[in-house]
Amino acid sequence: MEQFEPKLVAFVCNWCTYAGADLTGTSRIKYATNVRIIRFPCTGRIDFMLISKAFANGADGVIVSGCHPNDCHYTSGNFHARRRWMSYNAMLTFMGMDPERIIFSWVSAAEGAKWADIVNQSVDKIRKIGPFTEYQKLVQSGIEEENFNG
Amino acid sequence: MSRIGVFVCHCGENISATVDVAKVADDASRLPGVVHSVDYKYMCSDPGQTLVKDAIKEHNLTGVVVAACSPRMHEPTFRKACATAGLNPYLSEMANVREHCSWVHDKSEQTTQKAFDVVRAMISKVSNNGALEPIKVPVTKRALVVGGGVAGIQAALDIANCGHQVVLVERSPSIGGHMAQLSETFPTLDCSQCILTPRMVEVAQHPNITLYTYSEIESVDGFIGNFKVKIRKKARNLDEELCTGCGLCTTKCPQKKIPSEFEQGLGFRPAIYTPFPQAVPNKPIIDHDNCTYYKSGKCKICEIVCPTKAIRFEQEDTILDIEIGAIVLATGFDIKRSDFFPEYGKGKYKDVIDGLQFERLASASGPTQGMIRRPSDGQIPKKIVFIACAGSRDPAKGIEYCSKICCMYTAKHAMLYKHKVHDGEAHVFYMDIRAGGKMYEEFVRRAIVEDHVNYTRGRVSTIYELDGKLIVKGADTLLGAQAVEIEADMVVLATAGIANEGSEELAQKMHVSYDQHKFFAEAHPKLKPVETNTGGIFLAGACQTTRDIPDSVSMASGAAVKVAALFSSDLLTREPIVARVNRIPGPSHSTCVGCFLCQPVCPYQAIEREEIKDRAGNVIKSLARINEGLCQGCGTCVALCRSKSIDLLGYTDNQMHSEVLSVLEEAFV
Amino acid sequence: MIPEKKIIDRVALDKLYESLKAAGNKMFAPVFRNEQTNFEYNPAATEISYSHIQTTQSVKNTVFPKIENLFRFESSQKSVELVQIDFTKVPRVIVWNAHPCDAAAFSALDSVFNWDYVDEIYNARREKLVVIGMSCIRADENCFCTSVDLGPGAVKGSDILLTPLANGKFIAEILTDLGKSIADENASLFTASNGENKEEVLAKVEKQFSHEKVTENLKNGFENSFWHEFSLRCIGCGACAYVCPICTCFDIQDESKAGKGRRLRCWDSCGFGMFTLHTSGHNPREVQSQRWRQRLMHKFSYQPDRNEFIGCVGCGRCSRACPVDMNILEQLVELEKLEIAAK
Amino acid sequence: MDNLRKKAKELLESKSVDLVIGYENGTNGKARAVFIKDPEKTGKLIYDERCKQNLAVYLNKHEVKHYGRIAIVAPLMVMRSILVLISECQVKQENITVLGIGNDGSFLDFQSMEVVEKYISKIPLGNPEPDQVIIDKLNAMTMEERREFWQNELERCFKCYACRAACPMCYCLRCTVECNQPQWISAPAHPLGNLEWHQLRTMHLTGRCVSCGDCGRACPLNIPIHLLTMQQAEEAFHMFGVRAGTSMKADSALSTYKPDDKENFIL
Amino acid sequence: MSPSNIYVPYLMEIETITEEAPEVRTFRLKFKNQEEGENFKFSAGQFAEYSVMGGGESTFCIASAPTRKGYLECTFRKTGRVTNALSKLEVGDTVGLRGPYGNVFPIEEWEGKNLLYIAGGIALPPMRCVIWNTIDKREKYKDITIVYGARTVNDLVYKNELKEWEERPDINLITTVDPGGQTPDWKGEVGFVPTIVDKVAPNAENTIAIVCGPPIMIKFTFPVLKKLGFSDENIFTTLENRMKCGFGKCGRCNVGKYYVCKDGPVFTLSELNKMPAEY
Repeated sequence: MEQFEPKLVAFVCNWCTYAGADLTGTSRIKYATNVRIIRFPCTGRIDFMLISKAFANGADGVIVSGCHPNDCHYTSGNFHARRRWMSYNAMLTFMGMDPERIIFSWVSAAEGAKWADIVNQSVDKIRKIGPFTEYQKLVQSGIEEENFNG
Repeated sequence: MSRIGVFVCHCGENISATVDVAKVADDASRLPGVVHSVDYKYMCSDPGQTLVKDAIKEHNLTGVVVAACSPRMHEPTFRKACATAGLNPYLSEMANVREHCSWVHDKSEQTTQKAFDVVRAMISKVSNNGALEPIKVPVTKRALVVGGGVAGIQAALDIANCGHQVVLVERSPSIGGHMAQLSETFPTLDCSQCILTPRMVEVAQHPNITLYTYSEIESVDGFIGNFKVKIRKKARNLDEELCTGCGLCTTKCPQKKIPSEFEQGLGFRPAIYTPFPQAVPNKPIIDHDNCTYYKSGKCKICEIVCPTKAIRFEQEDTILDIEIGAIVLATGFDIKRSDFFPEYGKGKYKDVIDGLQFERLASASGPTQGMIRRPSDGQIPKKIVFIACAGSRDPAKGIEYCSKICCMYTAKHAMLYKHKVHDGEAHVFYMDIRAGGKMYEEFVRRAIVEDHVNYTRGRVSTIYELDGKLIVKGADTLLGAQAVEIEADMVVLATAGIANEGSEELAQKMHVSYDQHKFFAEAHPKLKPVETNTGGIFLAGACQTTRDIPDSVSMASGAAVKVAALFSSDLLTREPIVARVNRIPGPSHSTCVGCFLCQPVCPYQAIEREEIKDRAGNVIKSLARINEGLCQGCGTCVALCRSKSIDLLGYTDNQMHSEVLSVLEEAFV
Repeated sequence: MIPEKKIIDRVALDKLYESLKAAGNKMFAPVFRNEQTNFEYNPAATEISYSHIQTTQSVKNTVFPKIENLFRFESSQKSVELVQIDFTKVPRVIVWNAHPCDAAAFSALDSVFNWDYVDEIYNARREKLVVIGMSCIRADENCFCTSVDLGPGAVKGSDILLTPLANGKFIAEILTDLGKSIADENASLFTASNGENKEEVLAKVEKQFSHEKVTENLKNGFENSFWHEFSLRCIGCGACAYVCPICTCFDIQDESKAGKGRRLRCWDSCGFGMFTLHTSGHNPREVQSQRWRQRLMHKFSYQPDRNEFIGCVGCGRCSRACPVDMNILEQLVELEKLEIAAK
Repeated sequence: MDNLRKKAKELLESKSVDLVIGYENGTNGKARAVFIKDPEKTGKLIYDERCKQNLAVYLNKHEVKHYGRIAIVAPLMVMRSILVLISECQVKQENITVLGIGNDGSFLDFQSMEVVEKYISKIPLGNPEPDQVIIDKLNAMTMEERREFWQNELERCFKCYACRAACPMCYCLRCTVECNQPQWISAPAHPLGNLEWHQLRTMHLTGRCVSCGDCGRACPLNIPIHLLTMQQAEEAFHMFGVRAGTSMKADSALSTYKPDDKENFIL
Repeated sequence: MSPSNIYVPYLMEIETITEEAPEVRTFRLKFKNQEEGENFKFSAGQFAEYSVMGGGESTFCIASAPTRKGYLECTFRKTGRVTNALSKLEVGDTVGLRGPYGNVFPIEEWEGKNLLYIAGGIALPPMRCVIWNTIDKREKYKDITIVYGARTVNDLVYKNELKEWEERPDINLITTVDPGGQTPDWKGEVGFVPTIVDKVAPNAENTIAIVCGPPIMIKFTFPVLKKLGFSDENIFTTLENRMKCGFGKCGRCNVGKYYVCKDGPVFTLSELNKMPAEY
């Protein structure tokens, strides 16, 4: 059987992780191709609904990454984001959605190697967990079954 | 559909080696809304940019996606190109297919697929972009320079000489910094104080410079052009207007045996003191910890002797609120002290000293009037061992970086010693000599050749005291790691330069980033060495990394020019990446319900209350409004707003949402 | 056709159910689950509830699903393809054990979906619908079918109406050709009637108001202070509309991904503040009292006026579902009492 | 109850308030909200264990707000809701008189909102026990079981938004579900749309839910959605030490932070 | 092919796009299926449901006249989700169209009468259809007067047609902009529409007035017309309630017992007077 290749979306802040991922590039450190990076000005801008939209649209995992505490370009965006993620994690857990599919990390502009590690680890992890079929099933189900007009 | 042009860059072979750029461009041409899609060797080159400009005109493009390097590199380039061709620059986006794709993946279908996905996402984003106009804000033409060392002095003078107001804030009682402590300077061996003090006086007398010594930054709010700074002016316990600087109080003070900070603990000062005779301002302060009056409630001799009755024991700190347009950080550096090294006695051997202490010993105005005497017994040492790289370039125990100045000052120290103690022996242990600089290598050669300083390449493993001598055990690595043992009278450690105490705290107050060693971080290591990531805050001197005087001074002048450039216009143009509260027709006016939970999340206090009134002047609704001058565009309020009433221009909900959807449009692996 | 009366016992009834189900019909029968009774598709005969007074939700979703896929589309760069859905392929649905109010509601739905423009999708489903009704032998204080010209044993809308007798057997009134064909196909399960009278067992539901009077009062009561006073409590949710067997307000929504998608018709409610909001910010029904008025007016004034039917079957579901006790019966009784002069 | 009626009457007679919101006997043995302008009608007011609706929801209602100064019969959850609404600038402190009801059902005469704050500070504020028991049970399940549980529950939702309408904290003019640029939440009531809606509601109430349980009671389909927000209320307390509705200051869990918030889940 | 249903739109191709004013565009649409186009009949005053696949449906009037064959036109301002999606479309792209729905202006009954058209802002499009319809049968009507106002000169739509009407001797066109909205070279009137109508004081004798515009304009224009002697039966307007289906099912456009989508959108003032104020 062919190996499952997960789809990951990374929500990263412009000042730390995006720059860190740039550094990964300039350092020519290789990592898995399974991730697509989306640039935000700050982790504080990352709406939990975007994460949920990513899952609804077929992502198997989501990486969220920004500046280390105290290093936020905007001072406190990452602190607010951290609380949001804690709450989101708690909610997902309670609803029986595996919060393991969301990987939160701090990657600074200087941590090009760490970014590569985070991506590779995350891809490995999601590969093991498998496709997010529970969620993707929700997307498919509902109308046709109930209406008998598939 | 929108009319979008896609431009895929080969970046020579940087991208095309692993990404099938032709395929990306071809696939992109079939996406909805794309009317033009090409690939080209170097998009950022002149002909490359011309391709973009021509296409904008020819195809009447409503959006441009350049798939090339990181937007952090060339976003401004392509925005400018769009603007020249008549397209609003914010209708262009870059797809990062180099740093985030071609450089981090091997050549494969997946790599090409990833590049295409990223391009598709940006096409989707750009079709939701709106034309934005840069924001203009007024500039307060007053600069704040933090730190009164040579860098701060230079920056302050340069800015002041451009005709702008400068506020210079120094933490210690006098400006001058480390340079004021130095004896002579390399490679010219001219007297440090002789060249510095005139500049210090110039600062004090400059009509455009307001000097606050013995003062610290309390807080910084606002943004480029419009900072609001609170300065804590600590109580000197002195009416500075009345004090003439006669010094009578300092001579009469009964407390005389307090180790002097300026003398690096090698000399003494009274409880009411000026740090050194040439101090600027030449007004004493009272050291509460050591003053008899503050300790016991009695004494007040200084008050009694003061001819102008200037002493004020009850004086309290004052807080000054100052509006500032730009800030230069020149807070300097510190060095590791000899007590850092367990193998060298961890500070318990009095005659193992650090470089700054040696400077004071060698200084004509120092505690020994320039005679090199051992701190332990005042004897003139006959044999001194200088150890370079003490703590530097030592990832295991010290710091990994090279402190850069030590090779030079060690050579200088050895040379000064030889000049003063002609029969003395000077030994230098070094790892290798780094003497890059005008006349630097020659200087070191002179020490070795003319002044017969013994240079030994190798590490000193241990120092211990035996019969009044310091036994220095090391190895000569040029002689096959042969053990070397020297009985020295004194050891001088060229200890590592480190970030100044409190720099982390200051960086947080200033919202500037700092590196792992707590030195302030420049915006770009090559192209923006004096800027920080925070607009309007610049760096000068050793607060960014240890550097010597000429470097510090040139950096200070560089920062001063940046400030002057900022002050050259009355209005400042800012990126229009700001949050905005939506407005809709009445009777709702906005979907904002005015819960104001966004207010505490804003790091810039940019969220204000707006009141909508009816014709009779009654408030019908309160809602949030973003002050675009203060907003820096982090978007934290946007993600917090439950009713989605705030959006961030440039990163709108529509843009981000469509980007997320579009990046996941195809199974991408 | 002339209605026939037969008798069926409980065992035979279950057999009838199973045989209809086995024949490929989608059975829609009430089941008690999550502390309430609701219709479900194809439950086992043993799961079916016969003891409930009223299900929480109505059976309108058999013909007016909460989400209806109207058609699919696929768009690429320059072309759009519409993919139609073959509604002739929807299976036959048998609503089993529907109370007379629910059965009667279908005729009101018929009016809504067929006045003027004909809704083919509704009709495709309606044509495949069979209603096996069940007279009510119990009612509660929310039931008021008799006040809207129906009753616990009303035959309107049922193809076969069952009435449970004290002896455990059921009277089966075969009311339509469709009903007759089902009864004929399963003739062995029925026995002849012995003149049993259903009136004896039916629940007693007293007539509480005259709907004619209500309609008349409403005609002139548009600006009455009644609306403000009686709707202060209303919190503007859509519970009443969603459980109502006749409420048919809907929204049309697109759902698509990467150019492929579908256009959907989804339930909506006139009680929602956004329902009538114009893009200009103007809202003809700005406050809840206006929206509540719309709901009652629509049922008891506009529909009788336009289409000659009452938009209410007295099932009482809205009163039961309402989280804040907006009791429709109470309000209708009050409305009847209003003395409003004709303009 | 007499004290309550007396006080309500006094307030209306002295014109200190324009409207009293309380409970009255409704239809079919239910208790329901009543709005009294006439002092003579204060005799309608009741308070007993049937009075569960969170009356604070009416403080946001356009037509009710219109009356001006309002006295409101307020058991604990209503008091807490009022504090949240004051902290979120939805209700003016000076317009509200709290006719307090103690946990034992007795009438509490509060002189000011500050006294209400003080009263609340002395009361344990966890979730109602029966709900917490179910929450604990759910938490003891495996992830898989919990997912199954919620999937079954939420699938039924037909998006009547009674949960939203019943909640005093859901007062937005335009709810995110009604926002269609972009369409954040799938509008139709299919499993995905339902999940998205309930996730959204839960997140938006994190740190703001006062555990009154009215959303769950309002649900015509008996979906225990109140457990979602109640669990989050408990989580917010454990993670951030914040309980909603304890003060008039705007310090809800998600609009503040501490530099040392726990972050062991972050790489 | 399975049977069609009323919710399935005709597919239309955008033939031309005209920028009328800031954020206001006119699409000229032609049927992709020619046969459908030939069978499509409509009359002045009717509306249709326009849609973008994936972007949703929205209601606008048909802005072109039934006398102009071969195409349909619609004019819309970019305000909501659907109009945003529409405004991203380019020539050649596909739009869905359902309709025509609603009632019509009784232009045959108006024959032999004077016509007074009064429109404000983006409400000229709903009237354009009937204006052209009557102009194309010019000989059947007596005086035709058009009073059209917008906030600013820039906001006036159909600038080319305004020019054409202005140049025609058989049409009396009066354009106006709100005070402050004029440009230095503006030759029209300055003032709000009701004021200008009052000033122009058209003869009410044997005249039909057709009024269309924002609620506030309509509210102030009716009394002026009454003052001038127009009877309620001779004042026409079109309502723009929110609609989803367009054919009397979805429940949005109810004004009392009336369905704006079926009984309207064209109403006379006397009819409006009988309706509750819910529009």
